[in-house]
Amino acid sequence: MIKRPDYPPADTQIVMRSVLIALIPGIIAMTLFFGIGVLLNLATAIPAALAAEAVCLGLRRRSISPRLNDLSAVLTGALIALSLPQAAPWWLIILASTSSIVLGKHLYGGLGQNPVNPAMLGYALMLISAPITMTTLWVDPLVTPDLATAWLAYLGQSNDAVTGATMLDLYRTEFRVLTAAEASQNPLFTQAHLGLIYGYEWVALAYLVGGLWLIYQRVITWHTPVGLLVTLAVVCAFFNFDPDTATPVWIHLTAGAGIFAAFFILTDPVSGATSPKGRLWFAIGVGILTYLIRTYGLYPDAIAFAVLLMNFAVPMIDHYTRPRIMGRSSSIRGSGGQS
Amino acid sequence: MADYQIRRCERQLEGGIYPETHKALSTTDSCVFVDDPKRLVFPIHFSGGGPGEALVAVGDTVFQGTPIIKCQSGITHVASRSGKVIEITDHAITHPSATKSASIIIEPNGLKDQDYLDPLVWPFDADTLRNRAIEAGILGLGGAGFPSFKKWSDGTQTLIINGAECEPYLTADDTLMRVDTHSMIRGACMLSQSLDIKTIIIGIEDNKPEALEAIESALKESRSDCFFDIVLLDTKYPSGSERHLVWLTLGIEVPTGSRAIESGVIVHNPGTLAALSRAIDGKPITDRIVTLTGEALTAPQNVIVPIGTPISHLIEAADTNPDSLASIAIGGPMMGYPVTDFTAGITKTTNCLLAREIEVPPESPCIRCGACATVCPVRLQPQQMVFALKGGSLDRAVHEGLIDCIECAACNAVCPSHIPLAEWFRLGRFEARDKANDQHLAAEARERFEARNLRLERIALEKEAKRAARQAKTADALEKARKARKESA
Amino acid sequence: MTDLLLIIVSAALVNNFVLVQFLGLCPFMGVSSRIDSALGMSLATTFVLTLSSVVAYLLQTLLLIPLDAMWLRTLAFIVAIAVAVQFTELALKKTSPLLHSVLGIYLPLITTNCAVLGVALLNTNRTHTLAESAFYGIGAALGFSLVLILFAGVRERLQLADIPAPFQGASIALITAGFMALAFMGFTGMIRL
Amino acid sequence: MTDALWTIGAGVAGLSMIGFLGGILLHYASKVFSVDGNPLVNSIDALLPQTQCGQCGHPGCKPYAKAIADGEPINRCPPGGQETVDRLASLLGVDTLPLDADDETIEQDLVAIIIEKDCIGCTKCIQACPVDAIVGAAKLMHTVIVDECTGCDLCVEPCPVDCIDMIPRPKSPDYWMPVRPDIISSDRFGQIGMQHG
Repeated sequence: MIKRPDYPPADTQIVMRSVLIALIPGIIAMTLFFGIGVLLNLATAIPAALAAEAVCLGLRRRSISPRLNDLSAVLTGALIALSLPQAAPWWLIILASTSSIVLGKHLYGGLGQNPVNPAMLGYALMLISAPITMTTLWVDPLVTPDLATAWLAYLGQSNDAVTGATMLDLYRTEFRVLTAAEASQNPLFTQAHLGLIYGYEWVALAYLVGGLWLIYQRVITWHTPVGLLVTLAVVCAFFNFDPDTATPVWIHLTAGAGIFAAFFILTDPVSGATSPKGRLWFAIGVGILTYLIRTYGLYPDAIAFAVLLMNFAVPMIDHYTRPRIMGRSSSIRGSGGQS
Repeated sequence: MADYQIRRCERQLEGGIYPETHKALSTTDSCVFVDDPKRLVFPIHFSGGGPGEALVAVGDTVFQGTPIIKCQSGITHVASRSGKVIEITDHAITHPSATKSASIIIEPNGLKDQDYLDPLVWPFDADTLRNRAIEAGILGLGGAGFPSFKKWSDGTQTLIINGAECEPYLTADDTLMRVDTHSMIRGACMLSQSLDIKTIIIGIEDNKPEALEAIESALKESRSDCFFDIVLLDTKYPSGSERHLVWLTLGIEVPTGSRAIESGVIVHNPGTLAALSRAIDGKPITDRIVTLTGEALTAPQNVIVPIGTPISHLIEAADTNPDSLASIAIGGPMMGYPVTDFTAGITKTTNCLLAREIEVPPESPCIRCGACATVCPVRLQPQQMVFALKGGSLDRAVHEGLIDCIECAACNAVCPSHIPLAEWFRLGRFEARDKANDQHLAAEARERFEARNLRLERIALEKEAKRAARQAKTADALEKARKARKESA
Repeated sequence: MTDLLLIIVSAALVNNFVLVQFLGLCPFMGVSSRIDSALGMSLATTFVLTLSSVVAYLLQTLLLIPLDAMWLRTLAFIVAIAVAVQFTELALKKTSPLLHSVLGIYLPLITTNCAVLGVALLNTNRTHTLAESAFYGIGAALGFSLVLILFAGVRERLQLADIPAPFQGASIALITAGFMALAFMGFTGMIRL
Repeated sequence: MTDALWTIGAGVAGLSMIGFLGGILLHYASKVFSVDGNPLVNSIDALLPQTQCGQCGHPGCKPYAKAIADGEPINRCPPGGQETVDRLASLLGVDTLPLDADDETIEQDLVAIIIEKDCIGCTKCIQACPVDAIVGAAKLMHTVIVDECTGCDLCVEPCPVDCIDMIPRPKSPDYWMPVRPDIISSDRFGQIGMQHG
């Protein structure tokens, strides 16, 4: 039994490395259910991110190796790779990865300066620019593609046989006209193991394991994941009038990017709120917006937009959640007396 | 026997860190005088108490206790050994500025000639005690060097003895509380009686059981009628900060921009009180306990050192060759500062020389992880402040609470990007202070300018009035003359 | 009631005047470098927008339609808006001279803020009732205020960031505004009115 | 024809009516919200360095503050330096300008000093000093109160014997400023080991 550390990791590189390690269970689960395409995504996005990072640093005449070594670009690349559809073509992955790094990060001055989450910016840009590609190339976990099929998809030849609507999509479209009982006849439910929906919930569980390990390691605090998941659950439960038409709470939590985002996306410290209270508010905001956009908007999974929207609110959140300074009466008052 | 109680502190320090203390390194049961050095260095402006002026000239012979520097605040510094003033020149000093400054160099002659003050006889009032503190050169010996007598005002309810010594490696206060317990208790009692203070709190971290024992036995022997409230604190940095000690022991939050004294509390270092006790007997501050510690020293220990002793002499006293060290930290790993010129002499505020090999990891960009904010004992957001300072906006940093920073450097210790946050904040605080000063001067200049304009206006009006009167007079006279001429014609 | 709420949400978020319809960009870029001035600007614009959408409705129904002078609509609305702006300016000069000076030229420019005229014209185009007009105006104003203040917060942070030299100042602000518009595209299709 | 006339007439009447009503409203508003003076001037004045040096072309800081409030450029104050320009820009919400001054005059904190052996006691400098920082009487030596001198150098010109020099402002002997942490890396801190227990 390894003892829980008393402090967060003492080095930025260790922080990034811990997050990467925590992604591993999720990556394994995704590869098992969604095929080798996941690994292809990673193998494309990470080198692309590193290359973009190096080029940007070189253009700005900054030292390159320390910034590459801190693994922040690797992490951004990994996150964007895991967010993209598993049957995405290579060009989409490279575009998403490089635009994350260049537009999301280096336009603002590099690590630590970006106001928005680079991975989600890259994702949203792709979603707007290539909506069909981004929404139709999700692999159906029931027909996990073999290497050859995955490779064809990677080269841009999409294969309808292996792609299918995601769980959230199903609820927005097909299941809308079905009763809850009819919907539960879907193979994804009938093939559930241990009560977990085939594919989606197993992946969510794997991410949850990694995320809890991050909390245990004090790399992240509980505020963000709890804030997001509880808000999402509460809002869903509150509006979940009709089981036949509304998407159930647990689907909201586990079938989309909910768990993955709660532990790995929202916890990006640079673009998120900075105080514990602020993080809670940030996550609550993302939760509400996610529900609204998922339910009423055009996009099946709304985390990216919700995160971006809340990123823009971060300076305000930071301002209003500043703790009361010792020796001062109110928390938002400006400069005090001179010492 | 004095009344006392020992209690555990019921409050928890918010933020703060648990650094490895390394205190066992230098803890010794005894504490001896070092051999007198070959020369003693007394910076004229940096001995504590503000800029000063030399009271002696080159060639003068001084005794132990002869006043040699008088500061603007009135504090007098004395020669710590008898000898001869051989030089008054710019010399390296023990100060974070790492500059050279005018200093008096004294060569001790090994004689025991003394030039002490007359002992004070009880009863004496607070003013007498205050004058004595000024004459004996008593400053806060904890490190800040704030002139102690300025804290002594009537209407104070509580005296806190700050025996927390939370800074890692340091054991000077611990040693003093063990070997000089009676002086400390006596000084505290004298001060309390002259200021009519009823309660004396001793705040002490629970990693100093020997000191606690010594204090207990000293209190049993003491005949004072003060009540001693001994508060055991968690060993957590920075519980020894004045503000935090006041809050931990009394639950009072000292408001921003004011000192503890304005909340009716005096906080003193044990050494200050021991020195006060001796000053009452007529002996000014000539020596202090200094911790010599760090892994790079062969024989870490606590020693009693004449003020002005060069650092190199102390390194040698710890059986180490000064040439083997590149720099030495004065005052501990958290709040200390580096000195590289070992000819500088220690001052009254030098409590520790720390010699160790340290590796400074390269700084990387802030990722706003907030680790600094969770350990900040004043609940600041250091990541936001340093972002503002690096971005060149002092105003924004001040808005975020820069003025409240106590520069404890707990943020530095946990920063995964190894950013020297506390250094930025110190610089920012200096700049903010300068700016406030400029604004103050500008406001005064405006007042004088406006007063002058009013005056000039008034003078102009007066002149105008006079001129009008004169004109009227002339006109009158002319009229009269004309009339007279007419009449005569 | 639900309709009115939906109108507000639609005008504020889904069809945000600045980020989705790209109206009123001049004050959005001009008065967003500091939060204080952004707050002031949003208050002033909220006031003018609400006032002018109501006044425009009244002009429309009480004056222009009876006189059969709909062709004067744009002209009449601009006069009404100008009066409202002038009134706001006078009031602001008295109550907060500093804010008045901070807003500077952007205050009279509310007159030509296309969002204001846009709201008035869209109201008449959509044959909103009085209440609907007022709520549409408030919604538009809320949306404008929201994005202006959020954007000002982000820009204050950007001023301190280590932005590459070619992108400093207006260019990074425009890029960021673009990303903000991108984020607002998430609301697309939420309410169809 | 009549239709067109009617339309135009209605339009003219309608617009006149709007204009008339608006005019009345604004007339009363201007009465209710009339402002005495300009409080903005004081806010601007507070940011100026109060040297009263006149380098901006105005007789003192307050007149310049008034001029700024009326729209004069904000970069005419050399003693305030770029920092003052930036702060004015921030106060007024305008883009900052580069300081309008020679490079030499920027970033110099000077004070006047009277070479006392040369002073003939003419009082001309005393009259010139805008902030009453020179003391002395006729035929007697004058001296500058260094703490009150704003360094405006208005006293240098009038001196008939050229006995006033501008020198850098003397600092208190214990004045010091920490070094910027990004210039030298301090060895004050290694990583502090943490207790794990």
